[in-house]
Amino acid sequence: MSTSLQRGIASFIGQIDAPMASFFTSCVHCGLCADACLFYTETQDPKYTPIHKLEPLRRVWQQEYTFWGKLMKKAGLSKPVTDEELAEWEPLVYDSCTLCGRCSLACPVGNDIVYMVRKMREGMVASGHAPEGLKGATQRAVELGSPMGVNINTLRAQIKHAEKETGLTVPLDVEGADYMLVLSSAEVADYPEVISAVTRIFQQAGVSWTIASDGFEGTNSGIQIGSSDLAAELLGRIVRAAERLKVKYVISPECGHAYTALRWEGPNLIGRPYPFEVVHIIELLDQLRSEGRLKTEGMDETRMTFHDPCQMVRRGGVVEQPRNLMHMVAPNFVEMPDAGVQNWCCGGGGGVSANHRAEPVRLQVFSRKKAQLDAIDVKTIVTSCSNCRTMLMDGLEHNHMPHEVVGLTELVAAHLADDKGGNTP
Amino acid sequence: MSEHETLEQRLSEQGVSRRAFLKFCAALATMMALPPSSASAIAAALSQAKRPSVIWLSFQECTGCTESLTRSHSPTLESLIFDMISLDYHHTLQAASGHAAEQARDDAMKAFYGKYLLLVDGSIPLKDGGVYSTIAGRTNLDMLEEAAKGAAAIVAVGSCAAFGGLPNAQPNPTGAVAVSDIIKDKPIVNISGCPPIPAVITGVLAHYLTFGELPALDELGRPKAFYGETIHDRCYRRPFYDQGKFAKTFDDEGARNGWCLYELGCKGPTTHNACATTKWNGGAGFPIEAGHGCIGCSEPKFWDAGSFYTPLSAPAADVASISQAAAVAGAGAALALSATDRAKRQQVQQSREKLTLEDLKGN
Amino acid sequence: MDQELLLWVRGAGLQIATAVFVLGMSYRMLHLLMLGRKKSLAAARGSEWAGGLRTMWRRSFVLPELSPRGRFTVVSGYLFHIGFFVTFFFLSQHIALLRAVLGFGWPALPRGVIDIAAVLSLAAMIALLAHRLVDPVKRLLSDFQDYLTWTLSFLPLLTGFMLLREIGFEYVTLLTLHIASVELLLVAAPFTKLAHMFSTFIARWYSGAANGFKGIDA
Amino acid sequence: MSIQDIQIKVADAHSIGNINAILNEIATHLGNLVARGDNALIDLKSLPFSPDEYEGLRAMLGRGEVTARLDSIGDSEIYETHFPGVWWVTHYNVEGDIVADLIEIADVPAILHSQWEDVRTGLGRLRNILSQSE
Repeated sequence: MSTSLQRGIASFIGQIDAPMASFFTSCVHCGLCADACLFYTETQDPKYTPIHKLEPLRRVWQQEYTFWGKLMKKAGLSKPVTDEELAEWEPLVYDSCTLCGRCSLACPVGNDIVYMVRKMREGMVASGHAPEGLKGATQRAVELGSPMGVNINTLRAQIKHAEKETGLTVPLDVEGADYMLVLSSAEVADYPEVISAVTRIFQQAGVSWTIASDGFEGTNSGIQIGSSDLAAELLGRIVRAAERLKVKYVISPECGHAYTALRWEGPNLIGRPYPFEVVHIIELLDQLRSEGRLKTEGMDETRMTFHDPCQMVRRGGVVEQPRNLMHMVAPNFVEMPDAGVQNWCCGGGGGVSANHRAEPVRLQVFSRKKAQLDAIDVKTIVTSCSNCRTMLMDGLEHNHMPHEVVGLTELVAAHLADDKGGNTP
Repeated sequence: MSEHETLEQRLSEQGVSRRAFLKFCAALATMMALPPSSASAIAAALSQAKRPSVIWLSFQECTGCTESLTRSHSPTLESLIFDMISLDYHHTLQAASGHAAEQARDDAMKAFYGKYLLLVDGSIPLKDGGVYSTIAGRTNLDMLEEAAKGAAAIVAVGSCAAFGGLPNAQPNPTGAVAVSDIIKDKPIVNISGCPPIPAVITGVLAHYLTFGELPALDELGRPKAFYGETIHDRCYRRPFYDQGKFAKTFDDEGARNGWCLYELGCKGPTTHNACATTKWNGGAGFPIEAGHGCIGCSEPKFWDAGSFYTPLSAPAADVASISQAAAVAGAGAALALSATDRAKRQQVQQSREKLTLEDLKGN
Repeated sequence: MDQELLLWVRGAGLQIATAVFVLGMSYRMLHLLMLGRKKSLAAARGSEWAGGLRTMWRRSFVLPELSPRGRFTVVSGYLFHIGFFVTFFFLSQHIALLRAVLGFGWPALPRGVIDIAAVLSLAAMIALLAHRLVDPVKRLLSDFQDYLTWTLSFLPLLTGFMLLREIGFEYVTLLTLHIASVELLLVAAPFTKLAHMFSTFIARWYSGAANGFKGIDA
Repeated sequence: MSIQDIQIKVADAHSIGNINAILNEIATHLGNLVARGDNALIDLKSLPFSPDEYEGLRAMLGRGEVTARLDSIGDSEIYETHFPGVWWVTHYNVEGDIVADLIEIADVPAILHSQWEDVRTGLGRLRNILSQSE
């Protein structure tokens, strides 16, 4: 069976639940969500209004779940959703939505708009209207184990490198460890320093941990393309590894959507609660800090700011922890405007970074981040999401901005007490 | 007294001076609710006025209207007017009775055919052939139709004759209707009220005999001069309404302060009558001055318009219990229909095939 | 037959309208809730109820940084809603109505306050309509229902305002029109987006519960 | 409980606002009288008054220099108020009930003028007397 309009509509019908019905019932078309969406604010194109991106789904709700809608449908008076419409909506749902969830906080009637976009993508992919870039990434993730094509051999090479750099052992497949570290392929491929950083921090804090050779990839393209089936398949690898190694905790990496997939969607994807807990690496580091197990020395006098990754902060609830860590080492830490749960997206979340077609609009809307950065005079941008990190670097380069982008874990590791092994990244 | 004699002639015969006549005209203007400056026009018209014959029929009524008229507190002026009309039949007031009375009516109807004024009080029962009210063995309907034929105009005195009134109130056991429901081919003046203001009755008669025609009427057939404005429009408590100052009970501070009685059910805003200015009992006052709201007696269906003590803004029917029933019905419908919707969703979810990589590649 | 029409709208008409409103609303809201949602199997970090209740309340006030068009919508929206609520719940005549239906009442606000609220509300509604016609975002979003519900909400305010001053028509006519316009609003409310008068709080609860579950203070 | 226990108080007539309305109307008419010599009549029975407002108006207008009585199918009392040109004309019937209650704005109320018909009748009567006495 291949993708089809019928399959897409059926998926829409299957997705609609009480929250969505309450959201669609409540929308009064006030248009305030537009102001919360950087794709609208930076382009001023009304088609990017968040609630508008859901129009086909709304029509299905109306025709299938409302009294008059059903009556109109029976009488043949309603306009069914067409394949052409879904094709027209594909760029709106995928290219110009990073699932950042800012609109969900802006809606005066309380509509969780991004919750519905996530659900709408289920029907979009089932109807065959998903971007090629995301399809490719998903395919690579399922077939090769990572959307970027990173495999266990790449990881082994990076582990070897880290062990050489730190003089410590990076535990691999250690059964009975307390924590299992999951990484994102971007970290393995582009920011391997994080492996050294975590190794040194855990060494100092005395954390019992491991990496699983068959479950190290946290990135979940299935979530981004909107297929719970494929997301479950990818996530299942981590769960199986964690269960095999009998760990108590799984550490979500510095990757926003990995956190969402692992922490919030995971148990629902596999249909049962986990036998372990999921913590974000930043949550864990802050916990170690508060327990006095994470000690730093020296300060970095550079003026720096923190970019909140949407999935970790606004959609994940890890808000104060990164700031606590920032204050340990950065006396000149300044917040950018709208910092915290209201921060603006890097522009590349929710699969946009993997969707080449979206690149022009993504770079266009980076102007919002640029304006935020222009408002504060900083040299370094710290973040805790490797995708944000890449997107920030891309946007900065595109705008000829001189800022440096650093991962928070590495920044902390660079100031570990009694440990001179690392360099300031 | 000749029917061709004018009022002015009659007055001067009685030794009434011109100045007294002017005073009389000023009083008439007040009575007819005409501008005081029209007194001279009244004087001019009266010098031409003739004495009309009047037949008064009482049907399904309580005699309150007649009481109201005869208890009127300006007898001298009324007597002047009644001197001016020839009341040839009124079965309550006339001395004659029995066959003599009926004979008087027949005679008047013959003598003044096409010219007499027909006054009616009381409603006319139609149910069961009209047996619920008969006079001398004849139904009210029969008598009205006969008398109306030769009438120049009809004056329906009181809310019963004008709109059906109390006998017409639900469930209307006698099938009572108003004069205008039966007679369609004669000019009819409705002088509504339960009872109507006596000065309004005499005012209309004065107008007819002064100008020889009926006064200007509103869409319910009531003389505009008296029913053109609402009690509320002319109420001395109106400023309190505008300030939002309302008595909440009949004995609270607001009531003692003479505040607006709207919330105690006053129907003044929707009731057209002259009580607030003409007043009752020789100008002594009107219900609102006595601290009670208007009950709206000069409007159609006033008896069925909910409680006299229900504010106009409140429902005239029980809304609370119907709402409770509706809430239960709505909940029932929701349970039933949501079950089918959930079943549909479940069916869709169960028949769903897993999305595979092949599906992705296939497109 | 204005009187009989008035009697009808105060009696049977009101009964029908209220019944449709209550039946429709209880159907709509319960049906919506009965669609249910899957309980999350993830470990909760916070309380759904705390988050849900917090958002039900807070979303009435907290708004992010806004553009000029957003500010216009928010300010006019507040004026309209507050004006509507103040006139509906605090005009003495309305309290008399509610007391008759509910069995209890509360003190009224002075007429001057009501007048200001009504005028501001009317002005805000006109501004919102104009904005809907010129703002590109709202124009794109708007459909027939948006204009229908605007009209249905505007008429009671307008006729009520006219009634208090007896502008244009007689009291009987204005009162009839006013009550009739409210009845239209009542009948339409459950089946249009006017249902947001209740569903908003359900939407906010679900939204806030999702955040509360995750321990997000939003 | 006696009647004294029932708390009845007279509302402040001026607070209601009807008096001001009529005073304004009188002022307008009086202005017209001064400017163009126009006479005017206000029918007090057509105006909404509470009893105390009515008394309030009476007190407000006061009494001026002229008072006249008319004895013609009942009494009439005509007096100039404290404001010259503003007359209070009250007609009673023989029973003493008020049948017309007017404010007249004029130099002399119309009813006080001798009527030509009456003058002629009077002249006739006078001549009659003279002719009889001759």
